[in-house]
Formats: sequence, C-alpha cells, structure tokens
Amino acid sequence: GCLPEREANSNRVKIGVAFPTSGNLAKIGQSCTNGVEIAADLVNEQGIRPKIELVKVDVPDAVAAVHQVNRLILKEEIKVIVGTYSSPISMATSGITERNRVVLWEVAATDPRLTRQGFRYVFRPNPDAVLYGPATVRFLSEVVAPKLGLKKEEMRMALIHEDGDYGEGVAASTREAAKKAGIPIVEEIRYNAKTTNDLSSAILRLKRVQPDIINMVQYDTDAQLFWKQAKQLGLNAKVFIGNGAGQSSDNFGHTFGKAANGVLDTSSAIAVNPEALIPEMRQIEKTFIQRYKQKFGKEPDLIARLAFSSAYILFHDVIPKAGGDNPDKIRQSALSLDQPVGSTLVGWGVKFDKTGQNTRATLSVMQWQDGKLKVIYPENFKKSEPIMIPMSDGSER
Amino acid sequence: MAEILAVQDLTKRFGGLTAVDGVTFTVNAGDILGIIGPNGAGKTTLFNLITGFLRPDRGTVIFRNQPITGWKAHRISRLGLTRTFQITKPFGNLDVRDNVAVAALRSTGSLKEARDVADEVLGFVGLESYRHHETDTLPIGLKKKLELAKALATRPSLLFLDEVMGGLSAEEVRDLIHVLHKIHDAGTTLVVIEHVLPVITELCNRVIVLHHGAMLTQGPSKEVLRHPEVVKAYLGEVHPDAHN
Amino acid sequence: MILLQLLISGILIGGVYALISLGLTLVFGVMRIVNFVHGDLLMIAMYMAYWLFTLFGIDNYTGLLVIIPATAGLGALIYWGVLRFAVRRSHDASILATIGISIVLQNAALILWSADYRSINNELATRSVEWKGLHLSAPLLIAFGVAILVTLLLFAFLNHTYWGKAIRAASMDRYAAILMGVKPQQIFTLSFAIGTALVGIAGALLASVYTVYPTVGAQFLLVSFVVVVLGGLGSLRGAILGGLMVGIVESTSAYFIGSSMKELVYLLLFILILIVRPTGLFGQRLPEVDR
Amino acid sequence: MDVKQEVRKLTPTVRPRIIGYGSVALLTVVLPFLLQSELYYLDTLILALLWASAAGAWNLAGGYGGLLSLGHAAFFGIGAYASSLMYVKLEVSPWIGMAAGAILAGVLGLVTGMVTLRMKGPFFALTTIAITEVLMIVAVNWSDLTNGSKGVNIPYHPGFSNIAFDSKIPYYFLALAICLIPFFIARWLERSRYGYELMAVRDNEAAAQALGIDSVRVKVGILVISSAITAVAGAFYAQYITVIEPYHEFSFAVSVQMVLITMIGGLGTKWGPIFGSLIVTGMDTFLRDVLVGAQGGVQALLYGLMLVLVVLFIPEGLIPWMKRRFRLKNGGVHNG
Amino acid sequence: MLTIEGLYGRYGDVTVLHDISLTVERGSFVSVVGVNGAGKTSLMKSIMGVEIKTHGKIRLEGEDISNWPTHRRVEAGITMVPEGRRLFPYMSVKENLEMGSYPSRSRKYRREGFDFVYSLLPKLKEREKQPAGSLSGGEQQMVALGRALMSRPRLLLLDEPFLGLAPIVVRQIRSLIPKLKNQGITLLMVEQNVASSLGESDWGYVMVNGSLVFEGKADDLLRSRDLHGVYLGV
Ligand SMILES: Nc1ncnc2c1ncn2[C@@H]1O[C@H](COP(=O)(O)OP(=O)(O)OP(=O)(O)O)[C@@H](O)[C@H]1O
Ligand SMILES: Nc1ncnc2c1ncn2[C@@H]1O[C@H](COP(=O)(O)OP(=O)(O)OP(=O)(O)O)[C@@H](O)[C@H]1O
Ligand SMILES: [Mg+2]
Ligand SMILES: [Mg+2]
Repeated sequence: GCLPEREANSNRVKIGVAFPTSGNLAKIGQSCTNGVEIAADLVNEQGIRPKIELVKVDVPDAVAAVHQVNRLILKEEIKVIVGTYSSPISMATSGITERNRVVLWEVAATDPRLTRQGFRYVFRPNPDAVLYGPATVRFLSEVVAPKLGLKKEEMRMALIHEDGDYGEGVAASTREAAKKAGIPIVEEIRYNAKTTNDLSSAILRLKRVQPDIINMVQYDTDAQLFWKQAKQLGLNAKVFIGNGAGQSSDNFGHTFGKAANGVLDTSSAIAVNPEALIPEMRQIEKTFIQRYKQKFGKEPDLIARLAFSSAYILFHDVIPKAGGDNPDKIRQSALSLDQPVGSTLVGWGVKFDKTGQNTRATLSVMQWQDGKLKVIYPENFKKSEPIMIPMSDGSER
Repeated sequence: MAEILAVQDLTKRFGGLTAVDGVTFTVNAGDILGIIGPNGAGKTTLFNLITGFLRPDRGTVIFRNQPITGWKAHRISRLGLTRTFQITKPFGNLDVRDNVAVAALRSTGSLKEARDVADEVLGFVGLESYRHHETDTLPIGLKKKLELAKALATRPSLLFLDEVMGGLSAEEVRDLIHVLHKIHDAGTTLVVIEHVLPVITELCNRVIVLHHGAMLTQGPSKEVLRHPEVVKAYLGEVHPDAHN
Repeated sequence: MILLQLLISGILIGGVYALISLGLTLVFGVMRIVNFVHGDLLMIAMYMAYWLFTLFGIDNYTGLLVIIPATAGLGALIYWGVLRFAVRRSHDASILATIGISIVLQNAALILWSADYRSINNELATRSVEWKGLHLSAPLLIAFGVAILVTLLLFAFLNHTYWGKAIRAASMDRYAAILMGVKPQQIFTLSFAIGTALVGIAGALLASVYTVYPTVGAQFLLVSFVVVVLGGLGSLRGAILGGLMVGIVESTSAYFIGSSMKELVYLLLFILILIVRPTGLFGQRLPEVDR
Repeated sequence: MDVKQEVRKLTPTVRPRIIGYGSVALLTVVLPFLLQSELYYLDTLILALLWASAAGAWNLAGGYGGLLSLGHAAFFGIGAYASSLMYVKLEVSPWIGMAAGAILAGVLGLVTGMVTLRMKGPFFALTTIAITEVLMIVAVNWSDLTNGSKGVNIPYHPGFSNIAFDSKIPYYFLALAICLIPFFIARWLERSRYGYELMAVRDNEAAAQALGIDSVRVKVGILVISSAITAVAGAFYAQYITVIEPYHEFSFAVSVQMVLITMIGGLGTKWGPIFGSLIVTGMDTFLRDVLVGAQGGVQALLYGLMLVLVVLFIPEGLIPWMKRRFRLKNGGVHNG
Repeated sequence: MLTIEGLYGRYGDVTVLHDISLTVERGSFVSVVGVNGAGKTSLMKSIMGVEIKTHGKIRLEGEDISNWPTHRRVEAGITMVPEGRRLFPYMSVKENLEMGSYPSRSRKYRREGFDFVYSLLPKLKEREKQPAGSLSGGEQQMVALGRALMSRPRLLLLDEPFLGLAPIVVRQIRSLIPKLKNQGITLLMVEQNVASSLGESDWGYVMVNGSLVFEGKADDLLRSRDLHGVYLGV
C-alpha cells in the first residue's frame, strides 16, 4: 500500500454505499440506501466536516459485490464503505475491504462470522444473529410466562423458519437459549423462502403439536403467506413471535392492518420510545422522518431507521474525529467511541469491542398494535404495553 | 452363395396395428433384393427392425452368422449393415462434403482422408459440384443422392436403400442404377425398397412383396410383378412392363 | 383426516400451479417458445390487480375485466415488438429474447414501483370455507375453479375451432400452415396474447393470495415449467394433472418429510417420470425415426 | 506429399494468421501489466475470463453438442464447493480441490447424460434445471458437509498452493489458462473425428447412428468434458470471490449467464464465448461506470434491453454475424 | 388462369429463377419438367409467394397478385401440394385434412371435401385418427394430396405429388385428373417422370437452370430431341 497519502484534512470524503438495490434483496437494500442517504444529508447540513459524498453501487449478489467493491476501492479510491445487508455479500465484501485496508461499516447483516474473522477494519454497530435467541427467551420468561400463568418449562414453543443463512442463524441461537432456559421446543420447521408458495403443510404440522408459542423467522413474502394461511387453516397459539425481517416490515402492517394485531417481533430495528432518547436525538429522529418522507415519499421503515442510525454515527462522530477517511484513524476513532444508551436513534448506544462489534447493541421486542409496530420491551424503551397475551383464537381475531 | 442376412419371423405391432407380421427371408451375399408393396405395407418398418431403429416384438435377425436382434443401430452399422432413410436426414450445419465425410470417418484415420473419400463418393453419385453447398436447401432429388452418398461412404457390405430413387428423373434413375450396379460389382449386397418399378426390374435379381405387414410372395422380379395378387394390391390392373 | 386436509391443500395449490401453467403450456408447447417472460407477466398482472385495488378500490375479481384485455394487449405487443423476429430465426434466439424481456420487465417494475412487497388485503384474502373440520382457502378455491373452467374453454377453442387448429398447425409447420392460408403472424400474436391473458387471469386471482414484488415471477416460473414439462408440452390436461400432482406431492412431502425438502421430492419425481416417459405424461410421441 | 503444394499452402494463408494470432497472444500477455494501475479494469477482465471459461465449457455441450443445458450451475457449484470445502475443512490445496471438483462434476455429467439420453429440447433443459435445484436443496440441507445456507467462506492466506494472491496478475493468468481449455477443445472438435461425430449427432441423431456413430457415447462424452471444465471454472470462481453460497452457486441465474454469453457470442463457435463474455462483462462494467449511483435496476434494465437488441439485430450471435458480414464484404458471392 | 411474365426469383443473394414467362389456361393441365435443382419447386413457391423473393408479374385471371401475401393467394383459390409433404405431424389425419379447408372460401365444402377425399383415398379414412407423423411415407403423401383437394382449389399446384406412392395409387390419382379438369380445376404439375407427366398434360414447359427453355404441346415436346438434349446434358 504505497499509494500517496491523501491530504488528511481534506474537506470532503467519498464514502462507498453498497447494498443490493436490484434483484431479490432489493427491498431492504433500497431502504438501507435511503437511510444512509438521509444520514449524509443531515450531517452535511449541520456543517460538519469533512463533508460526506456518497458513491452508491448496486450489489445484488456476491460476484457483483466483489466487482463493485473493487471498483469503489480501486477506481474511486474509496476508503470507507457502508453496506451491505446480506450475509454472503458482507462476507465477500469484508474479504476485499480488509485486504485493501478499507473500512467496512456494516449496518444490516447479522451473520456472527462477520466480526469473528479477526479483521481490523470491519465494524458492526448492529447486533449479530446470536443475540436474537436470548432476547426472545428473556422476554418470554419475564413477560409472557406470567401473563400466561405458566412456568417457563411449561411453555411449549414451536419454531418455524426459512432455511437461509438468516433463518438458520437466528433459529440456532433461539434453540440454544430456549434449551438453557428450559423452554421445550416441540417442533421445528424449515422451508425455503424463495420457492415456497404454500405453507399449509407446515401449518398443519404446527396445528398438530398445538404449541403455546410459535416463533417465526421469516422474510416478507413468506411471513405474509404464513399469516394468511394460518388464519385460513385456523392455526391458534397463545403467542406468535417473529424475529426481525418479515414481521417487522411495514408491508406486514399494510397488508393485514388490524389482523396483524398481537403479533410480536424481536428485532434490532427499533422505533423506541422517544422518551428514552437524549433530547438531541429526539430532534434528529423527527427531522429524519420528515426528510425521509420528503425525499422518498413514504415513511421510513425500521431497517431504514437502523441504517440511518448506524451511518449517522459514522458520519457524525467517527469520521470527523478521525479527521478524514484514513482507515487506521477511523479504527482508532471508532474504538474510542463511547455513547451511552439513549444517545443513538435506535436507542442502544455504541461501544465497539476489538472485533468491531458494538457491545451495546441490543434487541427489543415489538408488537403490532392497530396497524403500528410498537416497542413493548425492554422496559426503558417501551412505547406501549403488551396486549393480547395470550392471543384469542382465530374466530375472534 | 453365402447367406449374409437371415430374418426370422420378424413382427412389430403399433397399438392395434401389426405393421410387420412374421416376416421371414434371407439375403445372400451378392444379392440385389427388392422389397415392394403398397403404401403402409410395412417396408420401412421392416428396415427399422433389422437395422436397430425399432425393437421387434418377436423374431430374430442374423447378420453374417451373428444374431443382432435388439442391437443398437450404430453397432449394426459398424458391422457393415448400413441403411438410408426414406425422409432424408442431412446434417444441417455441415456442408455436403462434410456430411459424407462424417460417414467416411468410421473407416479413415483423419478428417482430411475422410474428405478425400467424400469427394470420391460424391463424384460417384454425381454430386461433386455441390460439395460446398449447404444441405438444408438442397432440392429433394439431390438430398436423396446425398443420403446414398453418406451410406456408401461407410463402405457397407450390406446396404439397405429406402426409396432413394424417388424424385429423380428417368435419366438420373438410369444413372443411379448404373451406380448401384457398380457398387454391387464392388461386392456390396443391396436391399432396395422402391416404388419406381424400372429400378426393381432392372436392378433386382429377386423381389419380396409385403402386404399388410406379411410376405405376399417372393421370387424373380419378372415373375413377381405378374403375380395376380401383386397386380391387384400394388400395381393396379395394367401390366407393369407397359410403362413405369 | 389430516391426510384429507393435506390432499385438499395439495389440490388447491396444484390448481394454482395449473392455472399459472396454462398460458405457459400454450406458448411453450404450441409455439415452441421457452417463455421466460411468463413469470414476469404474472408479476405485471398482480401489480395491475394491486393498483386497481389500491387506487380505485376495484377488487381483483372485478379487476379481471380490465386485466385480461390489458395483459392480452401486452402479450401482443411483446410478440409483435420482439418475439416475432426471434421466432423466425431460431428457437435459441427466443430464449435470449425472453430472458432479455424478463430482465427489462422486472427492473422496470423495480424502478416504477420500488421493491416494496405489496398485497391486497381484501376480505376474501384470509377467508376460508370450513367443511366438516376441513379448511379450504377461499381465494385458492376460486382460483381452482377458474383453472378448470379456463382449461375447458381453451380445450374447446384449440380443438374445435379453425382458429385453434390454425394455432396448433402453425406451431408444427409454419410453412405448411401458410400454404393452407393461415396468416402466421396474426395467429402467433393471437396465441401469445391468449397465453398472456391466461397468466393475467392467474395473476389477478393470485393477487389476493400472494405478495407482489418485482421478482415474484421467479418464484412461480420454475414450478410452472416443471408442471408444463411433466404434463407434456402443449397438453392442457397435462398441465392440470401435472399441477395437481406437484401440488399434492408438495403438500404431503412437506408434511411428512419436511418443508425444506418438499421440492426435492417433486423434482426427483419429475426426473424419474421423464426418464420413463421422456415426453412427459401426456406428451404426444411420434416415432423417433420418421419416414 | 507434393512439396510445392505444401509451400503454397503455407505462404498465403498461414503467415497472416500466425501474425494475427501472435499479436493477440502478445496483447493478452502484456495486457495485465498495462492495466496494473487500473486494477479495476483488470478485475473486470478477470471476471470476463472467468465467465468466458464457464460459457466456453457450456458451449462444448450446448453449442457443439446441441445439448442446451439450463443447469450448468450444477457443475459450476460442484467445482466451487469441492475445492473450497476440501480447502477449508481438510486443508487440501485448492489445486487438488479443483481437480477433484472436475472429477466429481464429470461423474455427475455422466449420470446426467445417461439419465437424459432420450429427452429432447425443453425436456432435457428442464431436467438439467431440476438436477441443479436438487443439488441446491442438498447443499442447503446437508449442513454438516456444506455449512448449509451459510455457505463457505475461504480465508485469505496468499500463496501459490492456496490459489490466493496479493496481486491480481496471477489471477488473470490463471483465468486465462482456464479459459483456453474449452477454447482449444473447441478447436480440436472442429477438426477431429470426435467433433464431427458430435456435430452429426447434434444435427440428426438417427442419421448419425445409421452411419455407425455411437450417439450415447458421443453425447455423454461431451457432457462429461463440459461439466468437468465448468467445475474448474467454478473452483476458480470460489477462490477469486472467496465466498460461496448454495443459493447463488446452484442458481438458475448462473446457468443462464453461461447460455446468454455463448449465444451472444455465437453458439458452437470457439470464439463465441470469449467475445460474448467480453461484451457482456464489458457492457456491465460500462453501464455501472456511467450510471454510478443511479437507482438500482436501471443498469439491469439496460442490460435486458441490450439482450433484446441483440436478438433483433444479430440473433445468430456475434461471431457468425461477423463471419457473414466479412464474407459478403469480400465479394464472396457464394454460389447456389 | 395464370400468367407469369418476366419473373425472377432469389433466395438471399442467389437468383434461381431467371426471366420466367408462362401461361396456364383455365381448365388445362400443364407440366413443368427439368433436372434436379432446375428451379421447379422455386417456381411453385413463387406462385404461392412463400420463402422466395420474386420480381416480375404474376397474374391470376388477369389480376396482378405478385405482391399479395400467401394467404390472400390461397383465398383466391391457389393451393399447393408442397415438396416433402409438410404435414402437421401431431395432428390427426382428419385434422390435417380439415386444415385444407381453412380458407373461408372452402369451409362450406368441408363435408363434401371429406367424402371426396375419403372415396379417393380410402386408406385415409381407415387412419382418420392416427397422428399424421406416424404414417408411412406414402400414406403421408396421400394426406398431403387429400389436404390440398379439401380446399377446392381453382388452381392446383402439384410438386412431385406422386413421390413415394405405390403404382396403384399413382394410377388411381392420374385417372382422376380429367375429372378434376372437368370440375374446372386448373393443374400445374412438376414431376420427374417426364414421359408420364408430359404424356397426360395439355402443355409442357422445360426448365433448365432456372429458365424455361422450351414449351409446347406435351406430345411434341416428348418427341423433340431438345428435351432429350437437356436431360442428357448435351
Ligand atoms: N410409430 C407408429 N405408430 C403407429 N403406426 C405406425 C407407426 N409407424 C408405422 N406405423 C404404421 O405402420 C404401417 C407400416 O408403415 P411403414 O412405414 O413400414 O410402411 P411402408 O411399407 O414403408 O410404406 P410406404 O411405401 O408408404 O413408405 C403404416 O400403416 C403406418 O401407418
Ligand atoms: N430456401 C433456399 N435457400 C437457398 N437456396 C435454395 C433454397 N431452396 C432452393 N434453393 C436452391 O435453388 C435451386 C433450385 O431449387 P429447387 O428446389 O427449385 O429445384 P427443383 O427443380 O425443384 O429440384 P428437384 O427436382 O430436385 O426438386 C437449387 O440450387 C437449390 O439449392
Ligand atoms: Mg416406407
Ligand atoms: Mg423440387
């Protein structure tokens, strides 16, 4: 690496933005890109220097990622990349960024492997997948069990999850956490989210075991299909709890409206109670939502908030402190970051460990209430009280 | 004369229809055997059964003292029994010469040699001026000649020809009969299906008549063509010698 | 009981597959076009239904009145604009062309309507008919009925009208059909339009079952290819039976073997059937050596 | 042999040819060094060569053999998986993994060939798709072996025996070498007995059989060759991209990529896949360069439009099209 | 009925028909003979307006049809029995025949057409339901003939119609020709068997290398030495 050091205090830095914005993963990739864009807009308007200049690329799969990230690094001479959402894409990207001593600021992927490769320049302000299980289980033990009047060992849980990296990862952590807590898992169903057009057999299996809790790890389309067919086939359980993605997507609410009421969701992507945020953040949240609507003509969804929050930290705190885009300085700056709970938009604060993982990243539990997803747990973030635990059966839903 | 092919009780059914029905005959080395019969009599099907393109329901085929019933077509061809198709089947993406060269490759070492053989054979059947022509747009008569040329290039010891004379003018037929005589003289035994009667009369020393899948009669061509049943089923009322 | 319910679920989803496959088998079997646009036409039809519902409050069943002519028109346009040039030259070219159009449509949808997942939330979407403890999804039941009806109509059209016969004839030997006085471009445009109208019907009906997004077509394309090929190219009853078969195999194997493996079962079955019957269940077979 | 004739043969045609080939060869050798400061374009070139290899391998079966497989991702994936799993799990050099992958894929090609013998056209194509899907499902579900849907992540330990390099230049030459394998096989097919038998079977199987050609051996043979080489390309892909996952490696999109590239370049021509890949990858790169930051989808839309335009204007593919133009320009009134 | 003046025909850049002029009187039977590759089939295709690009005048009953699309020519009453049969292989024999009556002009004669064809070629009645592609070669040729007759043509173009037919069938069909002429059908036939085809026709043309070089009363042509010259390549 004997490229001439660029002027350290230059007034602008180019930041690569690499998400899948076409193809299968486009929905979330687009939201992320939008969130990052607003973060840059806001920071630039605040007059913070260096000014952020985004170079966006579309990385629908790993090959495209390698090619495009190479382009960002080799041609655009970019030193910091914000990305990437999908696990294989992030893994492929991290390999290249690390080799080229470029920072990868991962704002959406949850694959635990990402921060366990011993890389110096990978940072993830978000939680990784292994946190899902414990968070859900804690909520089930602390909140659900008392409401159901059951001991946690008596709560029979069934898992249904897509068989991709995300579903498998979250399900594994849930299985482990449940085992530790003594919650019996009575059924586990895996399916392919990309090709499944019918979940009725899966639902029938769930019906047969009559679990108290149904824990779902699903993407958008299959989550909606599942919910429709569950209703059609009269699947009942006391608690339906999802894990991010499908159940936390705004589309879920759009489709089902009131029929979504009561569905729970453990997720990193949170819209916490503004009361929990420091005043400055409260203001920024408002501006963010307003600007987002203005620019993209719709409400930001949760993943957009998450991307915004993480990018905002980078643009607003890390880069200015590093005084530019020198990766080693950025690393120093990021590692020195210590923002308490409530000081970021998503609420949880930032403190990176040596691997680049944010140790303060936590998950919260939300619930669909009147067409809106509201945080109900943990206590300090919650926006509203849990309802419909246990859920009434299908006929009244 | 040595027996080169023996067909015993060959039978093939398609659904309710018995297309070939217990046909038994032999071919001796040096024969030129004609097979005639009304349309749909089972001639082509018989060829298909013998040359391995269809599996018989019953019966055996023995070629040069070797039972070949149920063998794959290419193995039979390699033994020296080659056939042509009633509907010509050129290799559409190869030119005329290479079509023949493919056939010659079996017996030659290199492509170059095969092309030389092809040129020779093409000259033999009168296609030399079409060597570099594409095959799909060849007029039908020439396609028939090409079909014959391909078969010849495999250097068969027994050659089955399915209506290669159709679509040729009388003069061309005469030329081709001449060619076939030469092939025959060079040691190839011929079995010929033909509706063009002069071919049968001028070429074949023996004729088999099929009707409804079964053998109606067989014998020297002159006799067979006078056979009243043959006249009735195949020729129509008038005597064949009158004309075509 | 559970078996019965599985069977019913299988039959219903099979009906969906059949419905989607009808247009494909027409275009694929009759015109010998391997139509990769098929899934995307389904997507377009679903979007049409969605927008009719969202913007004008027209439910997707009434929406058929608009969607059928619109998709037929789109099909005619695609044929006239591109495919007719491809078909004339070679069938390989039609693969290229349809993949190209497919990419264009998917990304046009992405640009126009973003990657959001959208679905119609009408009353019927989550309804089911309950009968002696068995649940029959209402929208699927309707789709199934329509599939049967459309098949019968199409069958009658292809086998008992001159136009239908001309379509079949032109697909087998275009040159000969022209000699019979058939106007081939008109006939091909017609059959492509019918094919897309059929997938339009499917899209409209399925809009209340499935979420629509730009790449939704891919989810159905493979399975409808499987159905069409399994049934035998161009065979309508093949499409129906193939659809049912895949549906039933899918639902039972998902239950007994596992949802993740259900495709494995039907794909292996598919391969096996083709090994035994290389032209599909109802595919017509002509002698390999013609004369 | 007539010496004069030999000489005559050599002088007018061969010399310009040698010069032509020579300069192309020289260019390919110096090109990566010229591009050392433009590493991104070198990267583009490597990807182009990678897809040219896969497409070239496909072309052997699809173009020369008429076996229009839409499931070559199966072999590609096997190559990628074999080399990377052996490397990651058993610490076997990917060179050996590459060979193992080729053998495995060859065996699968053999099985595929046997199974699909009697299938024609779409039936064959769909069966190959089905086989790929089956492999994908197996790869996703047999997670003990394959890491399931997580895929395999190849750690970066530069070194020749690991097929991992600091510089892009070795990757370039490796890709080039792999790309030349199908090229030379194609060249051989065009002038060998086996090649002619293959083309004969492709054009008319029954007629070929009648001439004593064992169509089973010929067809299955080319499928084995083609799948083994596809696997080599797949193994290179895994080493270069360093991440593989079942949903991509066994995807329809990968199969289609090979088909499209070949068709654009020219089916059944030895240069077709190479030119096709240069065009497709070049176009892709160009569009992304021009459309930096544009909304996702615009680039893909233009790519789709390009395919459509190709069909409208040069449906037979680039190489045959150029040949035709060239012949006509040279006043070659080919006689009827 | 049909007059052709100064017709050229080409495939791509290759011109295969040169300055053809020809007349077919209504109700007559005209033959064209010539060696393989002379361009006889190409002439037929030109009259139908398929596959070949033409330049020159083709008139049907005085009307210039040279720019008409094929289907219009078919509607006007020209039907061809194509070289190589060109059946619809997956359709049954009956459906193939039915396609013959596709022109709107002919649909009303469908019933009669079937009766006529089946009485002429009873074998086809037997095989009514069989897919045409599985028939024997000769049987297929019969279907091709029958299909053409189904359209009730005014001008029937026959391109080697007897190829692969058994002598008895050829004889039957030949004996039918006067009857067809009586019905007002005009026939233009290409056949390899010069003697028999010229023998029965009213007028004959000889084609060499894409040009019509002789014409005359068929009997005269048969006797002329020129004809033999053509065939013997003198
Ligand atoms: N695959 C098949 N299915 C059904 N019937 C068939 C099949 N193949 C042949 N046939 C029938 O079997 C009979 C014999 O056919 P074949 O082709 O052997 O006749 P052929 O003697 O060669 O007649 P031609 O002189 O007309 O060529 C025909 O009536 C034909 O319709
Ligand atoms: N579609 C085509 N494209 C290019 N050339 C063609 C095409 N069809 C025919 N030809 C060429 O035109 C010439 C005349 O062919 P045509 O078929 O008219 O001959 P023909 O007199 O009918 O011969 P035959 O008696 O063998 O049927 C031949 O040289 C042939 O190769
Ligand atoms: Mg026959
Ligand atoms: Mg002709």
